[in-house]
Formats: sequence, C-alpha cells, structure tokens
Amino acid sequence: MFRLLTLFLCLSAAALVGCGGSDNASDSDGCGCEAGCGCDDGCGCDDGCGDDDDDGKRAYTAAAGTATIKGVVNWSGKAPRRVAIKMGGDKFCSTAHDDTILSESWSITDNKLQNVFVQVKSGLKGWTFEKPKDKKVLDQTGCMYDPHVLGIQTGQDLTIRNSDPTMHNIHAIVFDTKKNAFNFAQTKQGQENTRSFRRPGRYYVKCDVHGWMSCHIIVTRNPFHDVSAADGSFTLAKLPPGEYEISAWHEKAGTKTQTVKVGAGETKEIVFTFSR
Amino acid sequence: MTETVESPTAPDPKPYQWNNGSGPGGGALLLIAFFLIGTITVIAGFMAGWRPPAASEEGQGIDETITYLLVSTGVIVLVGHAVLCWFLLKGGGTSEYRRPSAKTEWLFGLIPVILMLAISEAGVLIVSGPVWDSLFVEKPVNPVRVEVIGKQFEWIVRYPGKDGIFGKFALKWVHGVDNPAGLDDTDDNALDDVLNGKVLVVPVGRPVVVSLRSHDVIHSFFVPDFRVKQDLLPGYTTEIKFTPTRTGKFEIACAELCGLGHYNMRGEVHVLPQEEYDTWIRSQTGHFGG
Amino acid sequence: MLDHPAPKGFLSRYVFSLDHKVIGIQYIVGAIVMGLVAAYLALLIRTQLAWSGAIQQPEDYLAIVTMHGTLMVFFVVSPLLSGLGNYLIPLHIGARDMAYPLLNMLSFWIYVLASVIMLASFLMPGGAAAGGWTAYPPLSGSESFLPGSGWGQTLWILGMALFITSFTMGGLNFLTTILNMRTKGMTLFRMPLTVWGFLVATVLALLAFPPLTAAALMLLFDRHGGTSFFMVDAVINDQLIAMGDGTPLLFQHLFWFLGHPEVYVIVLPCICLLFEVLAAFTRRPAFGYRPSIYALLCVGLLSMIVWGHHMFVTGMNPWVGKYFSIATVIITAPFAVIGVNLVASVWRARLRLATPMLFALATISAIGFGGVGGLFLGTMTSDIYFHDTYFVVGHFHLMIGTVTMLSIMAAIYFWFPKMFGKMMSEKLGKLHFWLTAPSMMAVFILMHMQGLGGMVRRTYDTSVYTYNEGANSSLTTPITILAMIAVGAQAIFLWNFFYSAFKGQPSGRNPWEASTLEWEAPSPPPHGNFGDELPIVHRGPYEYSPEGVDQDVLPQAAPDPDVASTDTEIPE
Amino acid sequence: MSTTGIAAPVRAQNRRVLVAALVATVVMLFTAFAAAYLEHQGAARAANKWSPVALPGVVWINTAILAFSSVLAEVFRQSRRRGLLWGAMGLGLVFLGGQVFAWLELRRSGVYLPTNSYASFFYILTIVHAAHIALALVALATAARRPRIASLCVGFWHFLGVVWIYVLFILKGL
Repeated sequence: MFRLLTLFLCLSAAALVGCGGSDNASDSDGCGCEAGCGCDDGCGCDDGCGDDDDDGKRAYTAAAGTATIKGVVNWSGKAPRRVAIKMGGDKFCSTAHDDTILSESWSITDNKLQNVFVQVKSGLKGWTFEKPKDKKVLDQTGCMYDPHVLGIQTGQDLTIRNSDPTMHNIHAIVFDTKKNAFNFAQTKQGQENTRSFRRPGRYYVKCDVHGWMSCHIIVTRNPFHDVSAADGSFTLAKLPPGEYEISAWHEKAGTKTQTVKVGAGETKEIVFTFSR
Repeated sequence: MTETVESPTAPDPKPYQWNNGSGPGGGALLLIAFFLIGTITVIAGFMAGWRPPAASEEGQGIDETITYLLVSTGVIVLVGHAVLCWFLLKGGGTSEYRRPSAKTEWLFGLIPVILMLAISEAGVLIVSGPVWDSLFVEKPVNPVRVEVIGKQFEWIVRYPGKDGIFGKFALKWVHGVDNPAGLDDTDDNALDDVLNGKVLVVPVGRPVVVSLRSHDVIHSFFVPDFRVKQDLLPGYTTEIKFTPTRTGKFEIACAELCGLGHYNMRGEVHVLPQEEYDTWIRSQTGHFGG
Repeated sequence: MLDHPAPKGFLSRYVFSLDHKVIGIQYIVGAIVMGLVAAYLALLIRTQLAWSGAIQQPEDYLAIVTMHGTLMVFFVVSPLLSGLGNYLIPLHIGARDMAYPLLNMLSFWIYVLASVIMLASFLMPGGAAAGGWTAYPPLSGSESFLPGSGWGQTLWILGMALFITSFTMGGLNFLTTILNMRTKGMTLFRMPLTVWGFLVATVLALLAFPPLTAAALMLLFDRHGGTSFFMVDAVINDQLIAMGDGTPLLFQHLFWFLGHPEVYVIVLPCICLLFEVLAAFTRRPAFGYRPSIYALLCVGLLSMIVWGHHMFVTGMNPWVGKYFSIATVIITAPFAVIGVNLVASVWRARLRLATPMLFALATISAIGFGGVGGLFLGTMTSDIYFHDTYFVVGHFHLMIGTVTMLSIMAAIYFWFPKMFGKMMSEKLGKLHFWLTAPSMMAVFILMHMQGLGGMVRRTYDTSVYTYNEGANSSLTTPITILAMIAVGAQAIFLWNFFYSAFKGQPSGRNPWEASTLEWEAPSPPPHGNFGDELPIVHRGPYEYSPEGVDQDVLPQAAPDPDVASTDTEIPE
Repeated sequence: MSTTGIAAPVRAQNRRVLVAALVATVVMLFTAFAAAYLEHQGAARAANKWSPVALPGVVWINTAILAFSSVLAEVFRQSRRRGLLWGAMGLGLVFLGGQVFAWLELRRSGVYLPTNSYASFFYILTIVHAAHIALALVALATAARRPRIASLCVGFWHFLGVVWIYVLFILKGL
C-alpha cells in the first residue's frame, strides 16, 4: 500500500525523475497474513504449524548449533528424458547459448539427483529464529533462473536480478492456492528488485515471456535447508542437537522424509533415494 | 421573485468592441499551416517509407486498399483544404451578399453524399471485398496447417507431425517446458506433434492456415510484413490465412494488450523455399518423441 | 420565476448551486482539473516512449495508459461538454434553468465522487487499472493476469458506474430541457445547431450507456461473484485456474455498443458549436442549416449500428464483418455533408479572425483529417492492418482529442464573455492557439504515419521489433516534443482563463455581435437568466447579413416587422 | 412578474419526457442482458454445456402478485383511493420478499451464482429487476402524497411489470 502511495507521489513528481526507488521497499508476499499459524487463509504455510509452542521459546544462536546432517540424493533407475529448450524468437536468448540447453526439471548425473530441496521439517520445537542479515539472490542469466530451486527464510531479503539485456518478468504464485504472490517486470540489464516473504510455503516462479524459465522458491521458518548440488550432496549445518524429521522434495519426484537424531558436535550422514 | 434583475439593455462600463480594422491578420499564417500539414501528410502517406514491403499475397491486396484510400481521401483532404484557404483568402468584403438558396444548400448536401458513398462503398465492396473473401470465405487450396498458441507473453508453434493430424490437447495438461501446449500424451496423434518455440516456419508460395488459440487472455497475432492480424480468444479457435510471396525472416507481434509483457511478445516467421521447408519439417521430432 | 430562489450564502451560490450556469462552470473547472491529471499522464506515456529509460515499469506504464484514456474520454471531454451544455442549453433556448435543477446538481456531485474513486485506483495494491480504457476481459478480470486488475480495476468499474449514473442524470435533464423548456417562438428548427448537437448526443448517450452498465455489472460479478460471463479457464504459471467458460467477445460487443456512439456523443456537439462560432465571425449564416440537422440525425442513427468495426480481427463471421464495414463507411456520407457545410460557411465571409474563429477553423481541418482516417479503419481489410496500431491511436485522438479540444477551446473563448462578463486576452489567446493547434494536429497526424509503419499501440518499449524501426526512430521523439509543446501551451490558457475571469476587460452584453438568445441576457446572466420577460424568438438562429436590411445581424429575439423575412411568424 | 416558476403544463410534459427517457434506458439495459444471454446460450449450446435450471415455483406466484399489484395501482390511478396504492406497494414488497425466497430456494437446491451461466443470468437479471422494483416503490411512496406524479409512477410500475415478463421470457422462452 505504501509502495503504491509512493508510486503515486512519484508519478505526481517530475516526469524525468525515475520511480525505480519505489520498488525497493521490502515487499510482502501478496498475502496479508502476519507470521503465525492461521493456516486457513491460503497463504501456504505448510510447515509444521503445530510444532511451534508459545511457551518456552528459545532464541537460536549460532553457538547452539553444533550438529550437522550431511547427505546425498540418489536416483535409481533410468534417468527420464530431458526436454531441449528452443529459445528461438527472442533476439537475445536465441544467441545466448552455443550448446543446447536442457530443461532443469530433471537434472541427473551419475545417478545423483540435483535440485532436491532438503529441510528440517520438524523437531525444532521451541526455537525461534532471527531474520538473517544476508541476502539470497535469484539471478536471471542466459534466459534461465539461477538457482532453479531456492530456499529462503521468512523475512529474509531476496534480491532478484536481471543479468540479461532483455526483459524478464518475475511472476510468482503461492503454489498451494495458485494465488498471485507478485508479478513485475525487469526490463533492463542489471535491474535489481528486492522482495521478502512473510509466510512459509512453496512459491512457483515463472517468466511469462520465456515459457521455459521456471524456478521454485521455498520459504521456511528456520535456516536449516539446502538444495542438492550436481553431485547430489547437501548439508544442514549448525543444528542444535535433537531428533529431526528431514524432508527431501523434488518438483517431479515428490517428497521423502527420514528421521535423524544428532547429538552435540555430531555429524550424521543420510541418503535419500528417488526413483520413477 | 425578489431579486431585481439587471435590465438586459443596461449599458456596460467599457464594453468590448470588435475592431474591424484589425482584419484577418492570422489568415495567411493559417493558410500556410493548413497547407503544410495537409500536403506533408498526404505525401508522407504515399511514401509510407516505414511500411515494410508486403510479403504475402493477401498483404498486397490489403496494400491496394490502403493505396486506394490514400489516393481518394488524400485528394479530398487536399481539395477541402484548398477550398477553405481560397474562401479565407478571398473573403467577402462588405459588398452585397446573396444568401444561398435552400436549393443550393440541398445540392451541396447531395454532392458529398453521392461522392463519399461512391468512394467509400467502392473501397469496401470492390477494392477490399475480394481480399476479405480470400482471407475468410474462400477455402484455401493445399494449405499448410499450423497452430499458434498465445500465452502471456509468448507464442508456441505446433505442427501436426508426421501423421498430419493435430493431437488432442487440454489446458489441464499444460506444464512448462515438459508440455507447453497441453498435449494429451496418451493420444497417438499428439505424440508426434512438433513444437517449435516462438518460431513459425512455413514454405513460400503456399497458403498457410494458422489456427490460433490462447491459454489465458486475448492476444492478437500480427505479422506486419504479411499485413495480417487475428485475435486469439481464450476458449475459442480462430484462423488466419496468408500466402508468403518471398522467403526471409519476419516478425510476429502481439497487437492486443495482454499484460505487462505485451510489448515484448515477439515471435518470428521463417519463410523457406518449399524444399528447405520439407527438409526442415522432416528433421523435426515430436515433442513426446513420436 | 424559478422553482428555486436566488441563492443567499456562499455554499448555495457556488458549491451546491442549483443554477445551471454555476453547475456548468463547475463542470468545466472540474474537467480542467481532471484534464491536467490526464495530460500529465499523457506526457508520462510519451516520455517513456521517446526515451525508454528507467522512467516507468511496464505495469505502471499500462496503468498510466489506461487511466489516461479513461480520464480523457469519460472524465475530461464528456464533462467539458456537460459543462458547456449545462451553461448553454437554457440560455440558447430561452429557459430560466434546466428542467430539473436538483438532478443537475446531483449529477455534478456524483461526477466529482466518480472522479475521486477513479483516481483512488492509483492507490490500490497492484496499482491502477491497467487493462486499457476498453477493459477487455479476461485481462481486466483477474489479478492473476495483470497486477492492475486487482482492486484498481474494481475501483475503475465503480468509478465508471458512478460516472454513467451522473451522465444519465445529466442526459435526462438535457433531453427534457431541450424538448420542453424552449421559449415562445423557439421551434425545433429555429434552435441553434449547438443545441441540436446536444440533443442528438443526449439521445445517443441515453440509449448507449445502459449496455455498458450491464457489461460493467457482469464484469463486477465475474471479478467478485465467481460468475463466468466473460472469463475463461486459463493457465497461469502452468497452473490451470478454473474461471469457467464465458464469452470474452460478449464484453467487446457490449462495450463497443456504447463505445462507438460515445465517440459521437463527444464529437457531435463539438462539431455543431463550430457552426455557431463560424457564423458569428464570418458574419454569414451557417451554410445548410437543415441539411446539417438531417445529416446529424443520420450520423446519430448510423452510429448505433456499426460498433462491430472495432472487432474486425476478433474472428467474427466474415459476413457480419462485411455488414459492419458497409454500414460504417456509410457514415462518411452524412459526415461529409456536415464537413462541406462547415467549409461552405466560410464562403464569402467578412472574416473576423478572433481567437475562437482561429480554433474553429483549425477544427475544420482536424475534422477533415480525422474523418478520412476513419475510412481506413472502417474498411475491413485495411483495418486488419491498422487495427491496434498507432493509426488507430492517431485517428481517435484526432477526432475525440483534437477536434473536441480545439472546438471546446473555440467555445470557451467564444462564450467566456457570457460566463464571466469579461473578455479573455486576445493576445494570449492567439499565442495559445498557435502553440496548441499545429502541435496537436502534428502529433496525431504523425501517429497515423507510425501506424502506416505498423507500430503496435500500448507498447511500453517500441524498440523490441525491428520492422517498425523507421517509424519509431524517426517519429517517436518528435511526437513527444510536440506533445510537450501542446500540453505546455495550456498553461497560457489556464492563466488567461483564471486571470481574465477576474481582471479581464468588461465584455458587455454581446461582444461578438452574435445573433442567438444567450446574447440577449446580461453578461454574466443573473439568476433566472433573462429579465422579467423571457425573450421571444422571431427567426432562425443565424440571420447574419440579412438581405434588404441595413443591418449586420438580426438577433433571434429582435422584433423587426419591416424585414421581409420568410420566417417571421411566431408559432404558438 | 410571474412568480409561479415553470408553468404547470410544461412541468407535466417534463415529467412525461423524463419518464419516457428513463423507460428507454431501462429497456436498453435489459435488452443488453437479453443479447448477452442469447450469446452465452449459443456458445454454451455449441459446447453442450447449456443446462438451464428449473425456476423455483415461487416465481410464478411472484408474477401473479406483481400483476395483481399492477391492477391495484391502475385502479388507484383511476379512482385515486390511496388505500389501493398502499395495497399495490404492499404487494410490491411481497414480490421482493418472494424474489428473496426464490433465491434462497435456488441456493437450497445447490444452485449458486457461479454454478452455471444460466444460474448467473437468473441471479443477475432478477437482482437488477428487483433493484428497479425497490426504486419504483420509493417513487410510488412519493406519489401517494403528490397526486400530480401519481399517474406517471403507476405507469412506470406497469412498465416494470412488463419488464418482469420480459425477464421471465428471457429465462424461460429464449
């Protein structure tokens, strides 16, 4: 609302003075809900509302986190076919890549599955987490999103950058409700906008101009999440000791969970295996 | 009525008086302005240097209509301005004035009616009618059939594949790169359907019939070089026909406001010689590998 | 004398006035205020196009385009005409006020409310309505398609609904007043053409607005009631959004059933008042009074049955398309009659090139260009190419932008002395004219040229395509600079208007030595307009240079028995 | 100097013109809805999706009530017995109540505004008509105290009755 008020005032100011500034205000996710557990407003808070207790909340500090969970995501069976992306028709994209670009929804090398989102699903009862200072970055480069799957904490700033000399629009919907979260355009190379999310949940992001461009933003309440790398590896570091339910989610392969117990200073290794 | 009303004839303090001596001072300037604007427009319209040369048979027909209208209405505008300027320059002075009779007035009403009806209806029926018929009424002979899907904010081109039949589709099956056209992967006809991103490849010299459908809002398929334009309506299938007359790469623009990326909804038409087209289409594999 | 007594306090005199003259001026001032906003938006659009730098975001640009169009058509030009009509109609026909003064006042204040709601659209989350002034669904139907189609669009619909209410109330009043409140001797065929213009326009408006009301209501239900009159299932971000199976074309039919007559609602009074200005400054009767009236009626009638020419490329049945094309270009015939009569009115003129006359002459030129442009768009195949290009933008800006603005300027300069009893400065007026008229004409004629190059309208950045490079690179910046001149020149007008209203030279009762009834009243006319007795009309409206009389003009109200005129008997 | 304001005959004529113009706009409004209905019906039939809902029986009772109300109003117009006008207005209110009952009835049978396009049209047409009826009731109420406008108000009331038949014809006959 204030952003738009600013916009209006901007419009009423000088024609030549840019209004770009009005974009940088930290924005909501389009759902007018405060942090809390009212899951009925369809804003996609799907992660363990029941876990949070009003009593006995402890603020998490890095010192409390001594345990680590590492792991790898395996793929068993024949790797699904990857669709080649045809970038023709766009003046920039068609010349941005020399080799064929394949769709990122299945990215399997040597039976390791990339782009799996691993997070602590439950077991953090009682902990409260501060808004992290560092920013996450979602880049658009070569008419692709980088990264394809991005984890972010509620309240954390997400810088969305356009590194291409062509226009992209960033159209995010709350996946569960299909409601609009945000939708705006980045018209020029180097343009950056900042958004943040108030509610946990999965957001599906697309560029409408380039239909092949899509990515997932998963918003969690805690900082313990990672995305599996090309070798399938992931790390959840600086956990407080305890017993956790770890979930691994892939956009095509679905979700798997495991329960792990880690003590102080301990490092445990786990393996997720997906298949068709 | 309690208010005392000023008498209509009461004299005003220093009333304004039209000064007849000032004469039509701006008249000459006005003439120059009218003539300049008129002449420049008509000449610039004829030159139309910015219009890409027509690259389709239908486009040539449409260009003929445009030329016809430019000539006929250009003459009307120029003559009209010339007459107006003549009236302004000549003036009437204060000499005796003969009021035009009612007959003259009706006559001057009748002339433009006949003139404009002739010019405009000839334009519609004689000049543009056959082009319209060839676009929408007549059945094209041996056409290439292609489908173009519009979505915010890009075009998706679909060919029927080797079997020559477009497979089933539904919006519920649409998914990103995997299935941008919403094809039914259980339908044999759909398995070999070829998708070609934003580029429409067609052969030269053959009529191309493009079926158009939209996934979300109204778009408009516009190829300026072919002079054709057709809206895409969600929930409906519309069609447009064109016959490319020369090879080359042309642009597809979206002509109907469709959202914030409307201006960037660019596609391309590649017109190839028939043999090259045949080679190209044979080299394409179906989206589902069929 | 009147139903309502002369006002006593400030509020009842100037704010909630029942007097048609005050309401007329209120409308004009309100429209000027909205006009400033809309003109500013126009400059924002042009700046973005000429220097596509970091001026706006596409979503903001579309909101600006949409609001500029909506404000200009419905909140600037229409109320300007409501204002002129309110001011002029009773004076022209010799009435003391409108038939329903209270309805009149309500109509103005509802317009104010509608304007506020419309502007509030900018403050909504997602920004102002951005789906174009035509608000075609599905784009305007869901926030998922466009950020501005959220609450901004809802307020747009509410603002429009209120505007329609206001305009309908005003129209009922105009119609009743013109038909019933004429003074003794003022037969229909003695009415000044301005009044005829308002009469035809009012009838058109009353018949054409209800379908838009229906469309707006259905769109509102689609947006907030879950119906699917116009909405169709859509895929957004790969997700199927069930919106039903409506018919988006239906909205276009309903919209253009209003939209096309609306153009004539705006244009006809503007063209008609030119006759009056021309007659006064050529000292000749307006040429072809009766033919003009019949042409006017034909234009009005035809305008109701040709809306489909806005939809040639929507995939309508080709035979329906042909019908619409044939019917549309018929309109050029009666229009040409009016055009020829306008030009012929200057025939053998004893010219007085005062500011109103300059504006009137320039308007004739604009009507010429705008009129023939319509042929390109009404002819079905050329429209396939020109549809939704800058040709359309140039054409309708020429007709409902330039023609209306120039002729309304002519009207304001012409009737200002009557409104305020003061003259506007001629020097400033001429400066205003020479800066405004050529630049406005040039802006929109150059837009036609861009349209010939195929440039698509409503584009945020025109350099995406290469086919229109020539038209874009050589014309876009000049158009923007000319537009800035045209808008900037209005500062002169504003100064002239407000300064002269207080400090202008006194005008006297009839500074232009014109013939119609309003000049019988003092300037400004008092409460009740005319003195104790209403004037009696003895002849037609434009008896300039009468034959056999040693007089320049015979006013309508002047009894002059020794003149051998064919039209002197007073019908009861 | 005259002090009577607008002369009575002019005033009466003004009212007639005003009401005639109002009638024309209302006709155009409902014609627009009828055109929209036809267009929808055509499209839906072509797609085999046209499923008219059985009108709740109460609308026929409502029709009778409105007709009777019109009769009462007409007798009032001729006899100027005010009781009849109150009766007509009371029946008008009953009609509105009946319409609400009809909407509730449809809701009970699971037919909501968005259910299908026929239902949407039923609701929107009846709602718009009911809004006109409500406004006309206000006009009738003022007519009770101002005999000069009584005839016109009654005329407008008859007209809305005809519009109701038109609405029924659209929903049932087209």
